[in-house]
Amino acid sequence: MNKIMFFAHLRDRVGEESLTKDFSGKTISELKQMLEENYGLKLDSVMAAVNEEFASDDEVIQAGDTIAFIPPVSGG
Amino acid sequence: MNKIMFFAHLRDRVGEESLTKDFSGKTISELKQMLEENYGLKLDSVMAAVNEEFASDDEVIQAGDTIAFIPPVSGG
Amino acid sequence: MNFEISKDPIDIQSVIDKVVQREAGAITTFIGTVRELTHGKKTLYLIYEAYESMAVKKLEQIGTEIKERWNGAEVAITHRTGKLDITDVAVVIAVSTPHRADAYEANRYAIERIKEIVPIWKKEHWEDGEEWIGNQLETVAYPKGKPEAKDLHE
Amino acid sequence: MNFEISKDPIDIQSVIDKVVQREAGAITTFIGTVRELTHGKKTLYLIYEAYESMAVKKLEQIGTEIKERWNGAEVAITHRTGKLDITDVAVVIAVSTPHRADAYEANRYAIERIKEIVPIWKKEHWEDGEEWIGNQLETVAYPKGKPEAKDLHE
Repeated sequence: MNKIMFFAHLRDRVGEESLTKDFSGKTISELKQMLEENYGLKLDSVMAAVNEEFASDDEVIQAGDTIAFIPPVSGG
Repeated sequence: MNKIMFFAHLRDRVGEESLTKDFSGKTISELKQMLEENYGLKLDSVMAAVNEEFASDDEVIQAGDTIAFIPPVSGG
Repeated sequence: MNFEISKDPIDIQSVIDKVVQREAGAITTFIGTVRELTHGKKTLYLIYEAYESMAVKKLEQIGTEIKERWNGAEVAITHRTGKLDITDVAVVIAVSTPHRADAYEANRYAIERIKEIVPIWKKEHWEDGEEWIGNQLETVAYPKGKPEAKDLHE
Repeated sequence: MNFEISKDPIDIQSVIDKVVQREAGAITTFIGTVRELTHGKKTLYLIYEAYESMAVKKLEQIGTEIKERWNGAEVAITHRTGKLDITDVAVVIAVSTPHRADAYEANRYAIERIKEIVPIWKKEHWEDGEEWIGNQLETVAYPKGKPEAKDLHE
Protein backbone atom coordinates (compact mmCIF):
# COMPACT_ATOMS: atom_id res chain seq x y z
CA MET A 1 0.00 0.00 0.00
CA ASN A 2 1.01 3.64 -0.40
CA LYS A 3 0.13 6.73 1.55
CA ILE A 4 -0.51 9.81 -0.59
CA MET A 5 -0.32 13.13 1.29
CA PHE A 6 -1.72 16.53 0.29
CA PHE A 7 -0.89 20.01 1.57
CA ALA A 8 -2.10 23.60 1.29
CA HIS A 9 -4.60 24.18 -1.56
CA LEU A 10 -4.33 20.56 -2.69
CA ARG A 11 -5.57 19.40 0.70
CA ASP A 12 -8.48 21.82 0.49
CA ARG A 13 -9.34 20.56 -2.98
CA VAL A 14 -9.04 16.84 -2.23
CA GLY A 15 -10.78 17.28 1.08
CA GLU A 16 -8.46 14.77 2.76
CA GLU A 17 -5.02 14.99 4.33
CA SER A 18 -4.10 11.67 2.76
CA LEU A 19 -5.28 8.68 0.77
CA THR A 20 -4.13 5.10 1.20
CA LYS A 21 -4.04 2.94 -1.90
CA ASP A 22 -1.60 0.74 -3.77
CA PHE A 23 0.24 2.55 -6.56
CA SER A 24 3.38 0.41 -6.65
CA GLY A 25 4.88 0.00 -10.10
CA LYS A 26 3.42 3.27 -11.32
CA THR A 27 5.50 6.39 -11.92
CA ILE A 28 4.93 9.70 -10.15
CA SER A 29 3.87 11.04 -13.52
CA GLU A 30 1.16 8.39 -13.87
CA LEU A 31 -0.04 9.02 -10.33
CA LYS A 32 -0.22 12.77 -11.02
CA GLN A 33 -2.33 12.15 -14.11
CA MET A 34 -4.72 9.93 -12.18
CA LEU A 35 -5.13 12.52 -9.45
CA GLU A 36 -5.67 15.29 -11.98
CA GLU A 37 -8.44 13.27 -13.60
CA ASN A 38 -10.12 12.12 -10.37
CA TYR A 39 -9.85 15.31 -8.30
CA GLY A 40 -9.49 18.07 -10.87
CA LEU A 41 -6.10 18.99 -9.45
CA LYS A 42 -3.49 20.97 -11.40
CA LEU A 43 -0.14 19.39 -10.62
CA ASP A 44 2.31 20.70 -13.23
CA SER A 45 4.05 23.10 -10.83
CA VAL A 46 3.68 20.67 -7.93
CA MET A 47 6.67 18.59 -6.84
CA ALA A 48 6.35 15.09 -5.48
CA ALA A 49 8.29 13.80 -2.52
CA VAL A 50 8.84 10.10 -1.99
CA ASN A 51 9.61 9.17 1.60
CA GLU A 52 10.35 12.82 2.44
CA GLU A 53 12.77 13.46 -0.43
CA PHE A 54 11.92 15.36 -3.61
CA ALA A 55 11.49 12.92 -6.49
CA SER A 56 11.36 13.33 -10.24
CA ASP A 57 8.28 12.56 -12.30
CA ASP A 58 9.74 9.34 -13.72
CA GLU A 59 10.49 7.78 -10.32
CA VAL A 60 8.71 4.42 -9.90
CA ILE A 61 6.64 4.00 -6.76
CA GLN A 62 7.57 1.04 -4.53
CA ALA A 63 5.29 -0.80 -2.13
CA GLY A 64 5.20 1.06 1.19
CA ASP A 65 6.40 4.39 -0.23
CA THR A 66 4.84 7.53 1.18
CA ILE A 67 4.16 10.07 -1.59
CA ALA A 68 3.57 13.74 -0.80
CA PHE A 69 2.54 16.46 -3.21
CA ILE A 70 4.39 19.69 -2.51
CA PRO A 71 2.99 22.89 -4.05
CA PRO A 72 5.46 25.77 -4.40
CA VAL A 73 6.47 26.48 -0.82
CA SER A 74 5.87 29.80 0.93
CA GLY A 75 7.51 29.52 4.34
CA GLY A 76 9.99 31.95 5.84
CA MET B 1 38.41 76.54 31.14
CA ASN B 2 38.53 73.36 29.07
CA LYS B 3 38.15 69.73 29.99
CA ILE B 4 40.53 67.40 28.17
CA MET B 5 39.51 63.71 28.20
CA PHE B 6 41.64 60.63 27.55
CA PHE B 7 40.62 57.08 26.70
CA ALA B 8 42.14 53.62 26.31
CA HIS B 9 45.96 53.58 26.13
CA LEU B 10 46.10 57.39 26.31
CA ARG B 11 44.37 57.29 29.69
CA ASP B 12 46.85 54.68 30.92
CA ARG B 13 49.75 56.82 29.72
CA VAL B 14 48.51 60.15 31.11
CA GLY B 15 47.39 58.48 34.33
CA GLU B 16 44.25 60.63 34.46
CA GLU B 17 40.80 60.41 32.92
CA SER B 18 40.84 64.13 32.28
CA LEU B 19 42.69 67.42 32.76
CA THR B 20 41.10 70.80 33.31
CA LYS B 21 42.97 73.78 31.93
CA ASP B 22 42.34 76.78 29.68
CA PHE B 23 43.31 76.16 26.05
CA SER B 24 40.92 78.62 24.42
CA GLY B 25 42.29 80.25 21.29
CA LYS B 26 44.62 77.33 20.56
CA THR B 27 44.04 74.86 17.75
CA ILE B 28 43.61 71.15 18.28
CA SER B 29 46.92 70.75 16.51
CA GLU B 30 48.68 72.99 19.02
CA LEU B 31 47.06 71.16 21.93
CA LYS B 32 48.18 67.82 20.51
CA GLN B 33 51.74 69.06 20.23
CA MET B 34 51.75 70.24 23.85
CA LEU B 35 50.40 66.92 25.07
CA GLU B 36 52.96 65.02 23.01
CA GLU B 37 55.73 67.04 24.61
CA ASN B 38 54.41 66.91 28.18
CA TYR B 39 53.18 63.30 28.34
CA GLY B 40 55.16 61.54 25.64
CA LEU B 41 51.92 60.69 23.82
CA LYS B 42 51.81 59.75 20.14
CA LEU B 43 48.77 61.48 18.69
CA ASP B 44 49.11 61.32 14.89
CA SER B 45 46.53 58.58 14.44
CA VAL B 46 44.37 59.94 17.25
CA MET B 47 41.26 61.97 16.42
CA ALA B 48 40.04 64.82 18.56
CA ALA B 49 36.41 65.39 19.44
CA VAL B 50 35.16 68.80 20.49
CA ASN B 51 31.93 68.68 22.48
CA GLU B 52 31.33 65.08 21.38
CA GLU B 53 31.80 65.66 17.65
CA PHE B 54 34.91 64.74 15.68
CA ALA B 55 36.94 67.85 14.90
CA SER B 56 39.74 68.58 12.51
CA ASP B 57 43.24 69.52 13.67
CA ASP B 58 42.82 73.18 12.70
CA GLU B 59 39.68 73.72 14.77
CA VAL B 60 40.15 76.52 17.32
CA ILE B 61 39.25 75.70 20.92
CA GLN B 62 36.63 77.94 22.54
CA ALA B 63 36.21 78.65 26.25
CA GLY B 64 34.16 75.87 27.82
CA ASP B 65 34.81 73.30 25.07
CA THR B 66 35.30 69.72 26.13
CA ILE B 67 38.08 68.08 24.12
CA ALA B 68 38.42 64.30 23.92
CA PHE B 69 41.20 62.32 22.30
CA ILE B 70 39.87 59.32 20.44
CA PRO B 71 42.37 56.60 19.52
CA PRO B 72 41.31 54.30 16.65
CA VAL B 73 38.16 52.67 17.97
CA SER B 74 37.76 48.94 18.50
CA GLY B 75 34.18 48.38 19.57
CA GLY B 76 31.74 45.97 18.02
CA MET C 1 17.63 19.63 18.05
CA ASN C 2 18.84 22.66 16.10
CA PHE C 3 16.10 22.38 13.45
CA GLU C 4 12.51 22.50 14.56
CA ILE C 5 8.94 23.09 13.51
CA SER C 6 6.97 24.55 16.40
CA LYS C 7 3.28 25.02 17.02
CA ASP C 8 4.10 27.36 19.92
CA PRO C 9 5.53 30.87 19.83
CA ILE C 10 9.29 30.82 19.23
CA ASP C 11 11.61 31.87 22.04
CA ILE C 12 14.28 33.75 20.09
CA GLN C 13 16.91 33.58 22.83
CA SER C 14 16.66 29.79 22.98
CA VAL C 15 17.40 29.56 19.24
CA ILE C 16 20.40 31.85 19.69
CA ASP C 17 21.65 29.78 22.63
CA LYS C 18 21.99 26.75 20.34
CA VAL C 19 24.71 28.41 18.24
CA VAL C 20 26.81 30.00 20.98
CA GLN C 21 30.39 28.74 20.68
CA ARG C 22 33.78 29.84 22.02
CA GLU C 23 35.10 30.13 18.46
CA ALA C 24 32.37 32.56 17.38
CA GLY C 25 32.84 36.29 17.19
CA ALA C 26 29.51 36.89 15.51
CA ILE C 27 25.98 35.58 15.69
CA THR C 28 23.38 36.79 13.22
CA THR C 29 19.69 36.12 13.47
CA PHE C 30 16.93 36.49 10.94
CA ILE C 31 13.46 36.87 12.40
CA GLY C 32 10.65 36.66 9.91
CA THR C 33 7.59 38.52 11.16
CA VAL C 34 4.06 38.83 9.82
CA ARG C 35 3.78 42.12 7.93
CA GLU C 36 0.47 43.93 7.75
CA LEU C 37 0.72 45.29 4.20
CA THR C 38 1.85 43.48 1.07
CA HIS C 39 1.44 45.41 -2.19
CA GLY C 40 -0.98 47.68 -0.35
CA LYS C 41 -3.24 44.81 0.69
CA LYS C 42 -3.97 44.42 4.38
CA THR C 43 -3.30 41.03 5.93
CA LEU C 44 -5.42 40.10 8.96
CA TYR C 45 -3.54 36.94 9.92
CA LEU C 46 -1.72 33.97 8.42
CA ILE C 47 -1.93 30.23 8.79
CA TYR C 48 1.32 28.29 8.31
CA GLU C 49 1.11 24.60 7.50
CA ALA C 50 4.11 22.27 7.24
CA TYR C 51 4.88 18.77 6.12
CA GLU C 52 6.58 18.56 9.43
CA SER C 53 8.83 15.52 9.22
CA MET C 54 10.11 16.47 5.76
CA ALA C 55 10.44 20.14 6.74
CA VAL C 56 12.75 19.23 9.62
CA LYS C 57 14.86 17.12 7.25
CA LYS C 58 15.10 19.99 4.77
CA LEU C 59 16.09 22.45 7.50
CA GLU C 60 18.78 19.98 8.55
CA GLN C 61 19.92 19.81 4.93
CA ILE C 62 20.26 23.60 4.84
CA GLY C 63 22.32 23.42 8.04
CA THR C 64 24.59 20.84 6.42
CA GLU C 65 24.99 22.96 3.30
CA ILE C 66 25.97 25.96 5.43
CA LYS C 67 28.53 24.05 7.47
CA GLU C 68 30.10 22.81 4.22
CA ARG C 69 30.31 26.31 2.74
CA TRP C 70 31.16 28.41 5.79
CA ASN C 71 33.91 27.04 7.95
CA GLY C 72 33.15 26.87 11.65
CA ALA C 73 29.49 27.86 11.26
CA GLU C 74 26.82 26.68 13.66
CA VAL C 75 23.17 26.95 12.61
CA ALA C 76 19.78 26.68 14.30
CA ILE C 77 16.38 27.26 12.69
CA THR C 78 12.88 27.12 14.14
CA HIS C 79 9.80 27.67 11.98
CA ARG C 80 6.37 28.25 13.47
CA THR C 81 3.11 26.70 12.26
CA GLY C 82 -0.53 27.54 12.96
CA LYS C 83 -2.24 30.92 13.16
CA LEU C 84 -0.02 34.00 13.32
CA ASP C 85 -1.07 37.59 13.86
CA ILE C 86 0.63 40.75 12.59
CA THR C 87 4.16 41.12 14.08
CA ASP C 88 4.20 37.47 15.23
CA VAL C 89 7.43 35.59 14.58
CA ALA C 90 7.20 32.99 11.81
CA VAL C 91 10.82 31.88 11.63
CA VAL C 92 14.08 32.40 13.52
CA ILE C 93 17.44 31.59 11.93
CA ALA C 94 20.56 31.87 14.06
CA VAL C 95 24.06 31.47 12.62
CA SER C 96 27.37 31.82 14.46
CA THR C 97 30.77 32.03 12.78
CA PRO C 98 34.26 33.13 13.78
CA HIS C 99 34.05 36.27 11.60
CA ARG C 100 31.09 38.51 10.92
CA ALA C 101 30.94 38.56 7.10
CA ASP C 102 30.26 34.83 7.09
CA ALA C 103 27.52 35.13 9.69
CA TYR C 104 25.58 37.53 7.48
CA GLU C 105 26.09 35.57 4.27
CA ALA C 106 25.29 32.18 5.71
CA ASN C 107 22.18 33.51 7.40
CA ARG C 108 20.94 35.07 4.17
CA TYR C 109 21.59 31.78 2.39
CA ALA C 110 19.44 29.96 4.95
CA ILE C 111 16.34 32.10 4.42
CA GLU C 112 16.65 31.93 0.64
CA ARG C 113 16.91 28.13 0.79
CA ILE C 114 13.93 27.89 3.15
CA LYS C 115 11.88 29.71 0.53
CA GLU C 116 13.03 27.20 -2.10
CA ILE C 117 12.97 23.74 -0.58
CA VAL C 118 11.28 23.53 2.83
CA PRO C 119 7.71 22.22 2.64
CA ILE C 120 5.90 24.96 4.54
CA TRP C 121 3.00 26.99 3.17
CA LYS C 122 1.21 30.08 4.29
CA LYS C 123 -2.42 30.97 3.81
CA GLU C 124 -3.06 34.70 3.85
CA HIS C 125 -6.30 35.97 5.30
CA TRP C 126 -7.44 39.40 4.14
CA GLU C 127 -10.63 41.28 4.82
CA ASP C 128 -12.07 40.08 1.50
CA GLY C 129 -10.81 36.53 1.31
CA GLU C 130 -8.07 34.02 1.87
CA GLU C 131 -5.57 32.18 -0.28
CA TRP C 132 -2.71 29.73 -0.05
CA ILE C 133 0.38 31.58 -1.21
CA GLY C 134 2.43 29.87 -3.87
CA ASN C 135 4.17 31.17 -6.95
CA GLN C 136 1.02 32.79 -8.30
CA LEU C 137 1.32 35.73 -5.90
CA GLU C 138 4.18 37.55 -4.24
CA THR C 139 6.50 34.59 -3.94
CA VAL C 140 8.08 32.63 -6.68
CA ALA C 141 9.16 29.55 -4.87
CA TYR C 142 10.89 27.08 -7.19
CA PRO C 143 12.29 29.87 -9.40
CA LYS C 144 12.43 27.43 -12.31
CA GLY C 145 9.01 25.98 -11.68
CA LYS C 146 10.30 23.26 -9.40
CA PRO C 147 13.29 22.62 -7.16
CA GLU C 148 16.38 22.18 -9.27
CA ALA C 149 18.27 18.92 -9.65
CA LYS C 150 20.66 19.84 -6.84
CA ASP C 151 17.70 20.13 -4.49
CA LEU C 152 16.41 16.64 -5.08
CA HIS C 153 18.92 14.81 -2.91
CA GLU C 154 21.25 15.93 -0.15
CA MET D 1 16.11 54.92 23.96
CA ASN D 2 17.07 52.81 20.94
CA PHE D 3 20.80 53.51 21.32
CA GLU D 4 22.49 52.58 24.55
CA ILE D 5 25.77 51.86 26.27
CA SER D 6 25.26 49.34 29.04
CA LYS D 7 27.43 48.19 31.93
CA ASP D 8 25.10 45.24 32.47
CA PRO D 9 24.63 42.13 30.31
CA ILE D 10 22.48 42.88 27.27
CA ASP D 11 19.02 41.34 27.05
CA ILE D 12 18.83 40.52 23.34
CA GLN D 13 15.04 40.21 23.25
CA SER D 14 14.61 43.70 24.67
CA VAL D 15 16.74 45.16 21.86
CA ILE D 16 14.67 43.25 19.30
CA ASP D 17 11.43 44.49 20.89
CA LYS D 18 12.44 48.08 20.12
CA VAL D 19 12.30 47.51 16.34
CA VAL D 20 9.10 45.46 16.09
CA GLN D 21 6.69 47.21 13.72
CA ARG D 22 3.57 46.22 11.81
CA GLU D 23 5.23 47.20 8.53
CA ALA D 24 8.21 44.88 9.08
CA GLY D 25 8.51 41.48 7.48
CA ALA D 26 12.08 40.98 8.62
CA ILE D 27 14.20 41.69 11.66
CA THR D 28 17.92 40.96 11.59
CA THR D 29 20.17 41.02 14.60
CA PHE D 30 23.91 41.07 14.86
CA ILE D 31 25.30 39.81 18.14
CA GLY D 32 29.00 40.39 18.65
CA THR D 33 30.45 37.83 21.06
CA VAL D 34 33.87 37.48 22.65
CA ARG D 35 35.83 34.91 20.66
CA GLU D 36 38.47 32.82 22.38
CA LEU D 37 41.03 32.61 19.57
CA THR D 38 42.27 35.42 17.33
CA HIS D 39 45.13 34.54 14.99
CA GLY D 40 45.78 31.50 17.19
CA LYS D 41 46.21 33.61 20.33
CA LYS D 42 44.01 32.75 23.30
CA THR D 43 41.99 35.57 24.82
CA LEU D 44 41.15 35.24 28.52
CA TYR D 45 38.77 38.18 28.71
CA LEU D 46 38.19 41.69 27.37
CA ILE D 47 37.57 45.09 28.88
CA TYR D 48 35.42 47.50 26.86
CA GLU D 49 35.65 51.21 27.61
CA ALA D 50 33.45 53.89 26.03
CA TYR D 51 33.27 57.65 25.82
CA GLU D 52 29.70 57.04 26.76
CA SER D 53 27.90 60.30 25.93
CA MET D 54 29.61 60.61 22.56
CA ALA D 55 29.19 56.90 21.82
CA VAL D 56 25.43 57.20 22.26
CA LYS D 57 25.40 60.18 19.89
CA LYS D 58 27.38 58.28 17.28
CA LEU D 59 25.08 55.25 17.56
CA GLU D 60 22.16 57.62 17.03
CA GLN D 61 23.93 59.04 13.99
CA ILE D 62 24.27 55.53 12.55
CA GLY D 63 20.55 55.02 13.14
CA THR D 64 19.80 58.24 11.27
CA GLU D 65 22.05 57.23 8.39
CA ILE D 66 20.27 53.88 8.12
CA LYS D 67 16.79 55.41 8.14
CA GLU D 68 17.88 57.76 5.35
CA ARG D 69 19.25 54.95 3.21
CA TRP D 70 16.76 52.16 3.88
CA ASN D 71 13.14 53.16 3.69
CA GLY D 72 11.01 52.09 6.63
CA ALA D 73 13.92 50.79 8.69
CA GLU D 74 13.88 50.81 12.47
CA VAL D 75 17.17 50.40 14.34
CA ALA D 76 18.26 49.69 17.93
CA ILE D 77 21.81 49.18 19.16
CA THR D 78 23.16 48.40 22.62
CA HIS D 79 26.89 48.11 23.31
CA ARG D 80 28.26 46.66 26.50
CA THR D 81 31.16 48.05 28.55
CA GLY D 82 33.27 46.56 31.33
CA LYS D 83 34.76 43.07 31.67
CA LEU D 84 33.52 40.42 29.24
CA ASP D 85 34.34 36.73 29.25
CA ILE D 86 34.50 34.36 26.28
CA THR D 87 31.06 34.03 24.56
CA ASP D 88 29.71 37.14 26.37
CA VAL D 89 27.71 39.54 24.22
CA ALA D 90 29.52 42.82 23.43
CA VAL D 91 27.00 44.40 21.07
CA VAL D 92 23.50 43.78 19.76
CA ILE D 93 22.21 45.48 16.60
CA ALA D 94 18.58 44.97 15.63
CA VAL D 95 17.15 46.26 12.34
CA SER D 96 13.63 45.80 11.02
CA THR D 97 12.52 46.57 7.47
CA PRO D 98 9.56 45.70 5.27
CA HIS D 99 11.68 43.37 3.10
CA ARG D 100 14.50 41.06 4.09
CA ALA D 101 17.34 42.15 1.80
CA ASP D 102 17.31 45.59 3.40
CA ALA D 103 17.37 44.15 6.92
CA TYR D 104 20.60 42.28 6.18
CA GLU D 105 22.28 45.18 4.39
CA ALA D 106 21.34 47.84 6.90
CA ASN D 107 22.46 45.65 9.79
CA ARG D 108 25.82 45.00 8.15
CA TYR D 109 26.20 48.72 7.57
CA ALA D 110 25.62 49.39 11.27
CA ILE D 111 28.40 47.11 12.51
CA GLU D 112 30.88 48.47 9.96
CA ARG D 113 30.07 52.04 11.02
CA ILE D 114 30.41 51.14 14.71
CA LYS D 115 33.92 49.95 13.98
CA GLU D 116 34.69 53.26 12.26
CA ILE D 117 33.17 56.06 14.31
CA VAL D 118 31.86 55.00 17.72
CA PRO D 119 34.27 55.82 20.57
CA ILE D 120 34.52 52.41 22.21
CA TRP D 121 37.75 50.52 22.82
CA LYS D 122 38.60 47.01 23.86
CA LYS D 123 41.55 45.84 25.89
CA GLU D 124 42.46 42.22 25.23
CA HIS D 125 43.82 40.15 28.08
CA TRP D 126 45.88 37.12 27.12
CA GLU D 127 47.85 34.68 29.27
CA ASP D 128 51.03 36.65 28.56
CA GLY D 129 49.84 40.23 28.62
CA GLU D 130 47.23 42.80 27.76
CA GLU D 131 46.79 45.50 25.17
CA TRP D 132 44.35 48.14 24.02
CA ILE D 133 43.29 47.16 20.52
CA GLY D 134 43.57 49.85 17.88
CA ASN D 135 44.65 49.76 14.28
CA GLN D 136 47.98 48.15 15.10
CA LEU D 137 46.44 44.71 15.50
CA GLU D 138 43.52 42.87 13.99
CA THR D 139 41.34 45.89 13.47
CA VAL D 140 41.90 48.78 11.19
CA ALA D 141 39.60 51.34 12.64
CA TYR D 142 39.77 54.58 10.67
CA PRO D 143 40.80 52.77 7.47
CA LYS D 144 42.46 55.96 6.24
CA GLY D 145 44.13 56.74 9.54
CA LYS D 146 41.23 58.77 10.80
CA PRO D 147 37.50 59.08 10.25
CA GLU D 148 36.85 60.53 6.84
CA ALA D 149 35.37 63.95 6.25
CA LYS D 150 31.87 62.50 5.98
CA ASP D 151 32.25 61.14 9.50
CA LEU D 152 33.04 64.45 11.13
CA HIS D 153 29.55 65.86 11.24
CA GLU D 154 26.11 64.37 10.95
